[in-house]
Amino acid sequence: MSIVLITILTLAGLGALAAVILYLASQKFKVFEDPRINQVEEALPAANCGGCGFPGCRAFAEALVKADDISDLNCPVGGADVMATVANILGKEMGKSDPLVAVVRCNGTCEHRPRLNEYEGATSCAVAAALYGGETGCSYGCYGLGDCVEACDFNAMYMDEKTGLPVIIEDNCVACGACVDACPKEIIELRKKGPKSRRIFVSCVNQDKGAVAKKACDVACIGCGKCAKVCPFDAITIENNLAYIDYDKCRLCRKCVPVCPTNAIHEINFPPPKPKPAKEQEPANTPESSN
Amino acid sequence: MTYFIIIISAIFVNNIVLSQFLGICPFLGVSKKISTGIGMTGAVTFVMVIATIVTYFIQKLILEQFNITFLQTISFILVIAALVQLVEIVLKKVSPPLYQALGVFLPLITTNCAILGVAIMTVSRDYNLVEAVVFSGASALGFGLALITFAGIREQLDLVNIPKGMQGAPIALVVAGLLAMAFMGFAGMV
Amino acid sequence: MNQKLVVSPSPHVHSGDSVPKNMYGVIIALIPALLASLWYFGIGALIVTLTAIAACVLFEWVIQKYLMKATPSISDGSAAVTGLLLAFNMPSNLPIGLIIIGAAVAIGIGKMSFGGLGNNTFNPALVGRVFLLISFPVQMTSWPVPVASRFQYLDATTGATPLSVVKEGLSSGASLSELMGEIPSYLNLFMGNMGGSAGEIAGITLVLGVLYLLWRKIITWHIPVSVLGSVAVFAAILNISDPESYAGPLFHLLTGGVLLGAFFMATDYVSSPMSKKGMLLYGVGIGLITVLIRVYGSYPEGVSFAILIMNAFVPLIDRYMKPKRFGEKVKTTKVQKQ
Amino acid sequence: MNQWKNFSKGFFKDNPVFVMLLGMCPTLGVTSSAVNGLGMGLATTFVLVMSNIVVALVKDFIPDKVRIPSFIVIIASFVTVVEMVMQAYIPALFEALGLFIPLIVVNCLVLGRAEAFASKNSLGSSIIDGLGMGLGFSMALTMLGSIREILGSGKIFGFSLFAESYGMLIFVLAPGAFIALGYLTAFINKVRKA
Amino acid sequence: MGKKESTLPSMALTLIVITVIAGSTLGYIYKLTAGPIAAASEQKQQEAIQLVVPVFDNNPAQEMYKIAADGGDSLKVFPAKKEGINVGVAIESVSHKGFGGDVKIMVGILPDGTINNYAVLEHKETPGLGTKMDTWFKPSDNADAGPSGNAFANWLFGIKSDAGGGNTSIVGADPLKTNLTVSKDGGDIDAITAATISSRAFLDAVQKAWAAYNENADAYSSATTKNNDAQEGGAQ
Amino acid sequence: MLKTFSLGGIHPADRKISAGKSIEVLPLPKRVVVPLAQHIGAPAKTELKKGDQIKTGQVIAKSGGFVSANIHSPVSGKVFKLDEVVDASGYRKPVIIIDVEGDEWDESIDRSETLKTEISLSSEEIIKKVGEMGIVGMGGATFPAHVKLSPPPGKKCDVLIINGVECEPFLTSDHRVMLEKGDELIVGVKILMKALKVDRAVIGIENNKPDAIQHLTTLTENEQGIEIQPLKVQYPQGGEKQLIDAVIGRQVPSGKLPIEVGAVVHNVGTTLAVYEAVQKNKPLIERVVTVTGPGVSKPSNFLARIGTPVSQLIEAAGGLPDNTGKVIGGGPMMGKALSNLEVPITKGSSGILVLPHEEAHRKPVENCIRCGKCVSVCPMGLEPYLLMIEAEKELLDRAESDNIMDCIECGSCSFTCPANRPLLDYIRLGKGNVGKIIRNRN
Ligand SMILES: Cc1cc2nc3c(=O)[nH]c(=O)nc-3n(C[C@H](O)[C@H](O)[C@H](O)COP(=O)(O)O)c2cc1C
Ligand SMILES: Cc1cc2nc3c(=O)[nH]c(=O)nc-3n(C[C@H](O)[C@H](O)[C@H](O)COP(=O)(O)O)c2cc1C
Ligand SMILES: Cc1cc2nc3c(=O)[nH]c(=O)nc-3n(C[C@H](O)[C@H](O)[C@H](O)COP(=O)(O)O)c2cc1C
Ligand SMILES: Cc1cc2nc3c(=O)[nH]c(=O)nc-3n(C[C@H](O)[C@H](O)[C@H](O)CO)c2cc1C
Ligand code: SF4
Ligand code: SF4
Ligand code: SF4
Ligand code: SF4
Ligand code: FES
Repeated sequence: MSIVLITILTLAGLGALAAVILYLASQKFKVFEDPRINQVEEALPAANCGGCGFPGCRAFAEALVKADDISDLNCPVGGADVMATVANILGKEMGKSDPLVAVVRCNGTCEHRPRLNEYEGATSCAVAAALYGGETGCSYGCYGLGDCVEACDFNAMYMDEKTGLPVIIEDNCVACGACVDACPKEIIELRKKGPKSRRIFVSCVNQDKGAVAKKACDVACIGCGKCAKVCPFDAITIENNLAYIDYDKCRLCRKCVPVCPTNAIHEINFPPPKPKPAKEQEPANTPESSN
Repeated sequence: MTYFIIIISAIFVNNIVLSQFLGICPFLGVSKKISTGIGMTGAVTFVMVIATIVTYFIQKLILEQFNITFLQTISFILVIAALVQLVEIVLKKVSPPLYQALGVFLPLITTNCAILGVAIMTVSRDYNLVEAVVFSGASALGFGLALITFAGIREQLDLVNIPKGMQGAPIALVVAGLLAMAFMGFAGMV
Repeated sequence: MNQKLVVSPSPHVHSGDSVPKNMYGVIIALIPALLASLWYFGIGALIVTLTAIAACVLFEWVIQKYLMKATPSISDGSAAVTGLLLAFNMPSNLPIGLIIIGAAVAIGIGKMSFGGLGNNTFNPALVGRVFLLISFPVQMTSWPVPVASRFQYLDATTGATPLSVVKEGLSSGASLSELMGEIPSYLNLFMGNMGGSAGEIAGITLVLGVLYLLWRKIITWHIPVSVLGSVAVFAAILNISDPESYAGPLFHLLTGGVLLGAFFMATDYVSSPMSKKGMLLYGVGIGLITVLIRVYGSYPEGVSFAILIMNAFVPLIDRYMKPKRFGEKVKTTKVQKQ
Repeated sequence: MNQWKNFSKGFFKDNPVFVMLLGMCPTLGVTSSAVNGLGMGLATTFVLVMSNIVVALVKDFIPDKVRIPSFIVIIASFVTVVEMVMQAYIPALFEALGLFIPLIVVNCLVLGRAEAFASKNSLGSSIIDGLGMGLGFSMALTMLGSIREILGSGKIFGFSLFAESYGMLIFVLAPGAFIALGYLTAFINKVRKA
Repeated sequence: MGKKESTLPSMALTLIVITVIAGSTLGYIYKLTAGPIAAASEQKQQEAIQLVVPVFDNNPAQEMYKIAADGGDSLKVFPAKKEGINVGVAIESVSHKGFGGDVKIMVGILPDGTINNYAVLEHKETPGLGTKMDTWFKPSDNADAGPSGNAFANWLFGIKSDAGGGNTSIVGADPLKTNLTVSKDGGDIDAITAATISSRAFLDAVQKAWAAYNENADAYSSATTKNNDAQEGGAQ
Repeated sequence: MLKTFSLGGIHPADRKISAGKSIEVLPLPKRVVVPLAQHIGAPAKTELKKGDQIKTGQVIAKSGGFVSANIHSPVSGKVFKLDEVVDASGYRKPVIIIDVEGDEWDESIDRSETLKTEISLSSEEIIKKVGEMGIVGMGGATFPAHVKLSPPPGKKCDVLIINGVECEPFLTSDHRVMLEKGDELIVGVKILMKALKVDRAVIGIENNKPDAIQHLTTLTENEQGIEIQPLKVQYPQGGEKQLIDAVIGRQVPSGKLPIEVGAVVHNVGTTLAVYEAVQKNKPLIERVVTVTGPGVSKPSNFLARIGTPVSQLIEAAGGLPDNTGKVIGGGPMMGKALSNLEVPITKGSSGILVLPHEEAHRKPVENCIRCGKCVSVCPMGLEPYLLMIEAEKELLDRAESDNIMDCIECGSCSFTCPANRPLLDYIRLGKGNVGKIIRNRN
């Protein structure tokens, strides 16, 4: 009997003491920290990839809690679902963001773009870029040394050994933009994924004059402007000898694709075009191949 | 001299992590960077010494008095948990920089078996109060030595390419094993 | 011109130094010691050395080829160095099975788990050695008697090493001066006439080897000198404090693989610090711990452990002991006084 | 959540030892033999399940500030029960596990589950979760114990496989524990991903 | 997520309720197990005594008394009697010279002063090394147990079947005639291979027990010396 | 013991096969391509138009700021066009292309060979003149020379060091200048001394050019304040900080300029150009270029006009050998590999080096074996192995605190590395990235 009693008394005493002390301490030393930060952080995917533009998920969570308007903040990894959860937690409006995906805007494969010299430095696009313009006559094009692939944390890229160009595995890409930052040539662009993942873009960034560009690479955009003329929606602009398709204006009519004399305009995930002499042979759901 | 022996023993020979297997979770968990290792060491030292003192009194003044030593586990852990929380609350207010440095580790410490382990060992080895303080401090230092060395190695390993299959926990465990193996050289010194 | 021009960043010339050149340099430097071990331990030393090298090279090849799916690089010679040094650290009557386990541990755990040459934190040969020492203390501490066991392998006549004679003797109450009578003269110790691991005994050949390494600039003097210096200093301090319980510096230097360790194992590139200051600190650490283990620990010899322990501190040393930067201390008087 | 998934996650997907690296001290400290590993695993499982049950039952009555202390008291009670019962009825195992029995109370696994699962889920799920996690933990400890026992002393569950003198002593000691767990984790991770 | 507010009364109340429940449960279970726990530890002692002395019919634990030994330890002595006659004593002895800590053993000493048997009660020696004490110092138990004997494997791993070789057994030894120290220190007993320290500690504990017994021998042996011869045969 | 610098250093084979070849005047090319950015600092600006007629030595582009330099026409003729062409970097850069017609020099230039020793201009006038004449550092860095002659307020120069080290293997242009233009050089030194208002000048020359040491020692026997300092052969002794350390034993602190320790360094080629500019009114329109290489049939030292295509120099040296693998603008340690042989010679081009295939390739990269050799050869006391990893893994704040910005890009580390690691490749990249961060911070 007495053992049980002492036991109870001891434990209860300790417990009560702990409770009182903790309570007093927490009253006296109160510090306010927004509990929502933790909640939001828990909702985020914890990939810490920095795709949101903040140095990690926690920082993003803090920013989200602090911001009055979170509609222009977005977690590319979690996507709309996560943002909806967050918006819910915070009771704020969420922005609507169309899903993005990375595209490689260079089609200078070994075949299209003859090598004029042989690079032998460290295997890094950034190192090569610090040295010179590249192995080919095009000083805008891809080095093919794979910095972008290295940067991708989501297994969404690989180097195609045949073409020497990086390829994006659309399904894995979360549009974090790491590859965009990694590429010293600004070849990779995050574009809206488009309905049924369909999109059209100019796969070239060469700003040389037409003749120079064409000499360096068969499939370079030569800035001839034919596409811009044929586009019914004024989606294409030519600047510095280079055509650019504005996604927001493009309605995917595909008119520009066949008029390009160098086949520099790429369409992705469209059904095979009406018989056309060209070489496209894209199975519907393979990763976007370099052609 | 006995204090000296207690210290050498706790730091090198019977290192709490590498040969007693206590506090392994934080040892593996917060050893990715030297700076966090240092912070954790600070927090552990702080809590371990205080907890040992408090539990010492609980043991002597309550448990042994009333012959209820079977309540050791539960009362010690209750005290430690409350203590950690108290330290956290107080630190947050009183010294925000210290809280920034140690605070993040505090919640981890409740479940660090090294604290409870050292408190129990102090009792089972029948140390007096001074010895208990020395022992707990030295144990914490031993923890810190192992942790910081280990963090140094892990930071170094971050710079090289560890084979895929071994990345993360496996290589960390192997390194810990080799570290423990090296520390066996101190065996028998006291 | 028919070929494309090569473009690469500067510099465009190279010294011609290579990893194999360094590794084979170490092997060459170890040849005198190998000959000495063959002379003293004969057939046993031969079997142990060949098995260890073959096993190390084979394990490296197998792991690289089948586990890491990489092109094996055994021709760089580093696995052979590991094998050779592993053999040098084992008694010459060690059975083949244990040698193979040691090699597997050295290469598999000590080296390849970290990604191979250059990545490991701990000295692979010593990882293998200490693993065996802890696992098979009986076999790892039976020391063939030199010369006498030349034609014996597993059945070699065994005896004690000078260090264990001293350690055992002291702990059973004998005084040092009595014990020194049982130990060969310093000259004999230097020539290698004592029990011990296959390659550690003949100091003179190890000195020859290290001179070759220094001459080829494969290693620098910092680590060997600081290890030997600190062993000598700490041993001397103890010896002066109580000559009857602590052996003198020369005894400590000539026995128990201090020379092998200081010259060939502590200098292992991969597991030693980078800056000169760091190397000195590392060497002093090894020397101090060696003496501590020998004198106070339960192992009669402590070089292997000391090196492994200091290996663990190398990342911290590298982190905080930076080389002397150019312009760090402006040597001359300030020019502008105004 | 699917209850089977809830149960089985502890074995592979979220194994507390191999994946979450929780409860490392007992994992390494007591696994010098398979029996010890199993015993420790089961003792932990008992505490885990019981405390999950209680926590799931009382979770709604506990104020936030004393949540952790309350959980700890609950867990510690069960640990003490285990301690006393083992001491009374299986003293040999009690001695072999030594200090690590009271330390179950700080096993991050137990508190972690109480915190992260039982305090948010229903009684049923909590029981299943505790059971799955506990058995996953036991499995890991038994595996590690077997490996160390075989390599270290040539036995498994006390049965001799080969003579003890072939055993590698290091596996009975601290370094061997870490090393064996390192490679076991690498292996499990590989299998898990394959 | 606590559903309750953290106010002082609620916090204290919760903790008190929980601790009260916990305390009463524990107190209750303690009462239940206190008996078995004591019994378990007593049984262990009993078994050790039975192992080290010849058959007896008294309750040595009840007749236990303490004697002082070297180094300020006091040893427990359990006299074993059969039909009122001393058949031997079991002495619980300890050495502080172990590798990892104290080595605690129970030694049985026959009335003629020879060692009958021993049991290792507690030690902190390295598993696999020091643990060999359990069997090493008993006759013919020092060779490897278990399925071994594969000649090739023995060759490969350097296992010598005649491990131990010399005299390792202390059973039946008379410390007056046999020097119970390890051969390295000039004694007659071969140490456990690679565990000299543990062996020294073990023998130290044995000697301590024997010395203590010897000093106090007169106190009780006189009564029973006659039976010595009869007992000796059955000792083994 | 000969003097040398105190940390690190290497000994590449010096292979100065063109050392015995006297300076030859290269025939005028048909067309020159003159880049507008030939120096560190802002590019020059031109107002020329296509078809403009110009004379040799006439300013064709004006300095674009204080740290910048005028550019003068190296030839006479007609502007063919203003364009952007791929230069040695492989990127397009603005240039002026001039079709050569005759060789009609601007009247103000004194083309006589007579040595003019008397320095009539004042210090300020000299500096102004040097600036106008477009003189930039010809030792490789192409830093506008007049800037170096105007120490910032509060700093005082007390010694002028003339860099005659030419530590790069193969190159011999400075060596030839010292041998053949010794008298002019000494006057140049005196002009620089006057401009800097110092009374001490030291010409540092490595011991592998005994004839130059001998020659200049004889010439300066009776000169006050000009010393010749022979130096132990060791790369990169020509590096400014190393040379100052070697010659006067002062170490320029990290991130500081030589003036911090009271020194200013000029290359011998620069000094000669200063002489010509100040005494002869001749702008920097031509320079001595070594064309060399193991397979080159006639290794030579040419006096070539700026803008001459590299291909023409190689032609003059006997043409491109069959097994050419690499053509380098500059020396083998610091020079730039050319991807295209039509690029022009600029003010900073000290040599053209043609390497055969067997020397052109790098060996496969292996793991760092932590041998520490890169650390011990680094003349700046850095840890190249670590900087490389930090640059590669973008640990830029660590790289910065490990003093990556101190790297002088000498290449000693890559040269030495037994594992053939591309240390400098990454360090250069890291420097670029860290530099950006530092600039953004300020
Ligand atoms: C980690 C470790 C554990 C050891 N454990 C023991 C032990 O439990 N008992 C023992 O007598 N010796 C042990 N030793 C070995 C002793 O330190 C000592 O080397 C040995 O007892 C004396 O060697 P010998 O018996 O071969 O003469 C251990 C050594 C180490 C390093
Ligand atoms: C950004 C920059 C600013 C410089 N400013 C000065 C200056 O104010 N005064 C000066 O004498 N030299 C100045 N220098 C020149 C350097 O001291 C040095 O001579 C030049 O960089 C060429 O040296 P190097 O070939 O060894 O790299 C400057 C150099 C750089 C890159
Ligand atoms: C690694 C290295 C090596 C150099 N070697 C030489 C050299 O051999 N000769 C030389 O005149 N300048 C050399 N320089 C350039 C000098 O540092 C410095 O820029 C030059 O001497 C300044 O004079 P200037 O402005 O007249 O060119 C070297 C620079 C570096 C970084
Ligand atoms: C000077 C020198 C010493 C070496 N010492 C060792 C050694 O002690 N142990 C070893 O395994 N390898 C040694 N090696 C070989 C090599 O560095 C070693 O295999 C690497 O540690 C494996 O990554 C040595 C190599 C050199 C050049
Ligand atoms: S492909 Fe680019 S944008 Fe897509 S996940 Fe990879 S790095 Fe991010
Ligand atoms: S896209 Fe950019 S980063 Fe990727 S390989 Fe090409 S150049 Fe490199
Ligand atoms: S290139 Fe830079 S890092 Fe390399 S040796 Fe030269 S100064 Fe040092
Ligand atoms: S020289 Fe090469 S191998 Fe040696 S430390 Fe430097 S980078 Fe590593
Ligand atoms: S079990 Fe987690 S710290 Fe010990």
